[in-house]
Amino acid sequence: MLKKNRKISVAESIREGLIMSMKKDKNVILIGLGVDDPKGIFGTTKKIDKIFLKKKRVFDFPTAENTMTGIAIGSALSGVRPVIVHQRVEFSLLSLEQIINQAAKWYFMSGGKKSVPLVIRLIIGRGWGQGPQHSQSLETLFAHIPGLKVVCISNPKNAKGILISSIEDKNPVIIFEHRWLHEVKDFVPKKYYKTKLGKAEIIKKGKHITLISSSYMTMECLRCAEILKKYSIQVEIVDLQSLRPLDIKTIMKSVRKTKKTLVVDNGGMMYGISSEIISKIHENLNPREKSKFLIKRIGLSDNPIPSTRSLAKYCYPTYDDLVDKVNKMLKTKLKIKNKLLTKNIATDQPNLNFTGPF
Amino acid sequence: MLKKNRKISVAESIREGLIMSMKKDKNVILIGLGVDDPKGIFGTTKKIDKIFLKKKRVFDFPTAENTMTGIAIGSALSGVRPVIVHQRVEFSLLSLEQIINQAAKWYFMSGGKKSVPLVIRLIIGRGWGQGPQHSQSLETLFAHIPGLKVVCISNPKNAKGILISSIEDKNPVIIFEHRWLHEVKDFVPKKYYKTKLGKAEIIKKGKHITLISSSYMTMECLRCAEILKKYSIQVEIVDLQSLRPLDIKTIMKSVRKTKKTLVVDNGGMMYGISSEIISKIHENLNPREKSKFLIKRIGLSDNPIPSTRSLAKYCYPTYDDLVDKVNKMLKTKLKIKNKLLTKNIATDQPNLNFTGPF
Amino acid sequence: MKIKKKNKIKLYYEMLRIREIEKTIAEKYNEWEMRCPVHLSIGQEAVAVGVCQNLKKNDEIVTAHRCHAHYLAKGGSLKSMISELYGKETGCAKGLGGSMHLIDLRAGVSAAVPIVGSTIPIGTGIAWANKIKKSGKIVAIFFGDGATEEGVFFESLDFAALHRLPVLFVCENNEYSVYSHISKRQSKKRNITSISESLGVKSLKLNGNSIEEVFLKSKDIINKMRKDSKPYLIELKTFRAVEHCGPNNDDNLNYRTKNYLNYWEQKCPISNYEKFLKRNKLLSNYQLLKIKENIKKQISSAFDFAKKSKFPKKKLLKKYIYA
Amino acid sequence: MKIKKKNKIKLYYEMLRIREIEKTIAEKYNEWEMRCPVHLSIGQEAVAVGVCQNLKKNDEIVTAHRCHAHYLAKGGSLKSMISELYGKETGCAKGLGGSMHLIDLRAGVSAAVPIVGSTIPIGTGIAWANKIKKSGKIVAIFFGDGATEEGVFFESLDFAALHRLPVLFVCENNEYSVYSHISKRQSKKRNITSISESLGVKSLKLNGNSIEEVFLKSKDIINKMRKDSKPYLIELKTFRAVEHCGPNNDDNLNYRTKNYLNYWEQKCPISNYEKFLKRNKLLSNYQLLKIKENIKKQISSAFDFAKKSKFPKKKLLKKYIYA
Ligand SMILES: Cc1ncc(C[n+]2csc(CCOP(=O)(O)OP(=O)(O)O)c2C)c(N)n1
Ligand SMILES: Cc1ncc(C[n+]2csc(CCOP(=O)(O)OP(=O)(O)O)c2C)c(N)n1
Ligand SMILES: [Mg+2]
Ligand SMILES: [Mg+2]
Repeated sequence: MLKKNRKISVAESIREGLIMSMKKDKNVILIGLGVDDPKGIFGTTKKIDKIFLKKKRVFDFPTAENTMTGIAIGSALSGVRPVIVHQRVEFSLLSLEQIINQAAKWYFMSGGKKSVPLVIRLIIGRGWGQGPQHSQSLETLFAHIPGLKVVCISNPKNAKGILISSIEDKNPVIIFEHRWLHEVKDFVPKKYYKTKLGKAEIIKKGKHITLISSSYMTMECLRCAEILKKYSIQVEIVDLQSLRPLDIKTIMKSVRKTKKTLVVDNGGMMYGISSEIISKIHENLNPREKSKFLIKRIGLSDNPIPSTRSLAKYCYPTYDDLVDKVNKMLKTKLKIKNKLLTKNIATDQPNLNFTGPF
Repeated sequence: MLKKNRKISVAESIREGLIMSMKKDKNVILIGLGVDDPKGIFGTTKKIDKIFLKKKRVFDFPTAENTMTGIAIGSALSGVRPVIVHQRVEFSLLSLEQIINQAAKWYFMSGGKKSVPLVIRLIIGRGWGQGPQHSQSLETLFAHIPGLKVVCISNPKNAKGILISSIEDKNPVIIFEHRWLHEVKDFVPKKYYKTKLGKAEIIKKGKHITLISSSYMTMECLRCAEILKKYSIQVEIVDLQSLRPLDIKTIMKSVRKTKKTLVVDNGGMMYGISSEIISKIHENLNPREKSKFLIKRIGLSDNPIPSTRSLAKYCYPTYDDLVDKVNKMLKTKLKIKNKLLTKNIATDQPNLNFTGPF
Repeated sequence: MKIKKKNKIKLYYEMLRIREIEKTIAEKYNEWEMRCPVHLSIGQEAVAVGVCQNLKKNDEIVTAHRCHAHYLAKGGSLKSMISELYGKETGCAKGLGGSMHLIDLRAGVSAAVPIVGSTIPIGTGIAWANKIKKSGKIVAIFFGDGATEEGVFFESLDFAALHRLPVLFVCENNEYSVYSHISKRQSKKRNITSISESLGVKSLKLNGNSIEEVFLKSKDIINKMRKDSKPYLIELKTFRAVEHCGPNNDDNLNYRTKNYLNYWEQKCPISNYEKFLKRNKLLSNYQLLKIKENIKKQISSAFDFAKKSKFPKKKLLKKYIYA
Repeated sequence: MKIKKKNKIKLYYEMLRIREIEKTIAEKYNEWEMRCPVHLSIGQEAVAVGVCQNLKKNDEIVTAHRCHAHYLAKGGSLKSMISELYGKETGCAKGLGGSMHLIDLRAGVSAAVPIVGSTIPIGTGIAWANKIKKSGKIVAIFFGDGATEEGVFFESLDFAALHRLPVLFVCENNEYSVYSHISKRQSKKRNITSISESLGVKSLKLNGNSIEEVFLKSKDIINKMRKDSKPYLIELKTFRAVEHCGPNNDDNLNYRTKNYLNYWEQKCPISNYEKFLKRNKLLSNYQLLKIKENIKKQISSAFDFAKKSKFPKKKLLKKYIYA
């Protein structure tokens, strides 16, 4: 296996997953504004149209998100396997009627006659002053709806696996993709492989505290763990991967193991991801455990995200904040020089190479 | 005061609130499909157009929900106070882009220059075989968004008060109105009065257990309490009234008083109202309390609502189910003839007079 | 083009059958056993029949809340439909959908949903798949005048024109959206066929109450579509004879004037065609009797079937959430 | 109609001012102090100026992501705009909005938002309020060719026609939506002005790079609107000279052909008008020098102001969530 691994970015991994899926199943098509343009959706679809030249399979679209979704649903009912991508989750709000009323319920309301195998990739924006309408998370708007599957990519490896599994799935699957993950690199197998939908993954084992998170926030958790390791604090990280269905078994295993849990929400906490996680944990603990276990949460501040970087930086918890919070929860009173990891990246840049605009 | 009360229905109470608001502030207008038709939105807007004949203030609308919302936002920016009504919450999904990206954030993204005083009444359908697309709840889709206020009517008295407060509010307010409450009657003051937004209300005092709920489910809680009273069980009921902001103070007061709490969700529980309530309670209890307090939830089953009444009845918890659950939580092992209250109303009818269709 | 006698009778029969079925639904609705909203097509049968008679079995249709006529005209199973209205497990959607979610894949009835306008892009997507897969099938999308106010209507025509999709947009203009007359909702200068043309979709206005006009003109268009694989739109003026939703007449509400009602009553597509056929000796009283008997038998056996069928079992509730 | 010499100079001055401001933004963008996406209007100035010169101060405009030119042409404060781009508390939205959320209520710049099409209904709603309140104001809504693909575009025209609202829809057709040419998105038979007419809104195609044509024709229309209070649409062909988003030229990406670029470069509204004015002795070199000096001074003082301004304090984050 090792030989067949190489370090590639999340964007490259998604692209590879798309190409492999399209080669495997000729019914898979790619739809979205800009899927065939020079930038290719942050590189994730770059030149895929060139690879599949004979029969057109990559479709740019008019700016008509609601109809785009309806058309994808219709085509999915007739044997096509469409993958939609929106460059910002906000654009998909125009299509929630089709997603929630139609796609999510089609299998049910047709009495099991037809399901809608549709993948919708939603990109969460952040940074570079994009402001209130280009930086929301909004996962729970989808995760609340029975009939949808809702999953979150958090690294190069699961990017490809989740994408492939979603395309093979017979149901509408919403994939959340954080803009700040696209350039993150790691080892990714070359082969065609799946990451089971509905499973959380313990991506780091540890015994002192559990961090539960998803999407980009899992990166911050990893950084937090790296710092704390130097102080002999072993952090366990549960990467949710799937918000619906929710893998409560894996969550509870880790919660029970460390007895201290910090839920790290990738969005606003009110009626957010962390609300459901904490409720579920609460429901699963017995009274004795309840008094001994420590369960906390942290997440985005409860306001629209401003454009100015001078304020946007207060909205997102960083690994610094996580370290502080863990420090408090464990009562370790460590004096930590968090700066260890920051290579002086500005708070509105995903990485050093990035100099806007999106 | 008593003299000035009379028993009227929720629908009449809403209508009265609308008329009074329109008389008080000539900028208030009413918008929606069918607001001026013979049925007048289940009676809530009936003949209001006739009352305000001189200057047109009641506007039927083309079937164009997204633009309707944008137009209302625009008019609100220019001093009009629009009240929109959708006969089913599902239709409003077409307008979530305008509600979430625009209305909710306008005050923020204009740097405080303009807010959007807009009221959107969303009616939750239920029963008479309306099926998957006319019977969702979906409160948390809105309650998750900072910048919105989200409130729920649960009885004739707060119907008028909440409506008047919402219209006077300078922000976008989403009012949830359950179809099965429209015909429910009770005393309502004749005067112009407000029900403070953001406050929960303890609508029944009791010492053995707290039920926390909202919207129609509060009715079922009341019925449950009525039954249990005969068995000397005193139920306290917290009617949330507001989902955003959430009145955690009132919630915690009751939770601490009875030490046993059942959260009754008006919708699906996954990433639902109950998720946030339970998380907030959890965050507010200290470890000692956690082991002693019993906190549970109940809500709609996690699936689309079928048309056939033979299955729809399994989706909604009734007061029977609440009684059972309380019985279990209190370990009272009462043998209760729940039938006490049911006047043989079918499970798909809000009341005896109702014989469909909507 | 001329219509053969046999086909004329068939057109009449199909319309009458739909009418009689819906009349029976209306009659029996008050037994409170069909406990779901019903939007009857009484008065509008010529559109459904005239168009669908030109479609092949594996051509597809999608429709909206007012879907009974389209479902039946396309050949959807009567028994499954009535059972669906009764909420039984033998229903076309196993009782999960109700009257507004009729479906019969074998007959090419691909979808009906009650969110106004929402099947327009879905139908367009089916047509797109047909084009991609070169299936040669035609899709007809039925919708009302109200649905043409939804953004998805325009967006879908746009897409169909851009990709030259074999889809027929059928706008059944009964001038009302619930109680609202079209003049309250659309500018007098608005014109549905011009809209269509301006977006790049050829279109035609038809008399929706003349079965022969609907049949012949849509035959023309559908024949063209089979060759050139291009989208078309037809707008058919017609009249809804009973209330928007439910089994009754609601003329007492006076939202439609006496004049208006009188005008349209004289335009009933079925009684006029019956007169025409009789006048031209194409239909004898005896034949008519036979037809009516036949229809009656179908209806009563469908209702018997539905009534005798079982309600779905509890486990069905969780069976079809995920495939 | 004739344009007075004074007004001709004014038209030229306004265009040049916008061009120079945006060129300075482009220059300074690489200092990485304006850290927000910018969509420059370089090449499209004639539309903004030609229309806005006919609007009164209390008339209103709404616009979209590409809003600098409209904001400036309508009289929005330059200092507040540049400060907004720098994310400072002196910005027109206190730094909360950034380049895509310009607003200046005193100048009648009511809104800009970057969700394509979304300000079209909002602007229509402002016009509706104006009609209800009999304010006599006109609203102009600026949007691109891409925005005409959104359902809200149609729905808003529909509503404006139905209620006869005093709103001017201004479609700036630069043939591109990001990298996508219009032919990839819209049928060749699609026609924006015909769409408008079919919905009941009168409309006109204009050369968006001819400042005098834009000015005179929109003057005509706006004068009519002040009398008859009806909606109009104008479609103006024009050309975006730099990349969709950001400060650079992106011709190296080859999504627009050399021919296309050459063709449009010769149509630059500013250099052509400058030549015209000079040729006709309406503008001397000395005058031009003075104008440029004046503009330069405004710009450098605005950038100084922005740079010297403070970032907003933390408490601002929670100040404007609820009014
Ligand atoms: C998006 C949406 N808005 C509103 C409704 C409520 N509604 C149900 S049927 C109907 C009338 C639609 O009129 P039309 O399209 O002309 O069809 P008709 O009933 O005349 O056949 C309306 C407004 C709905 N179902 N969906
Ligand atoms: C609803 C929505 N979809 C997609 C986008 C991404 N987007 C930003 S600008 C733009 C181009 C719009 O083209 P056009 O309206 O012609 O304006 P132009 O950029 O040419 O001025 C697109 C698609 C968006 N902001 N909003
Ligand atoms: Mg109609
Ligand atoms: Mg453009």
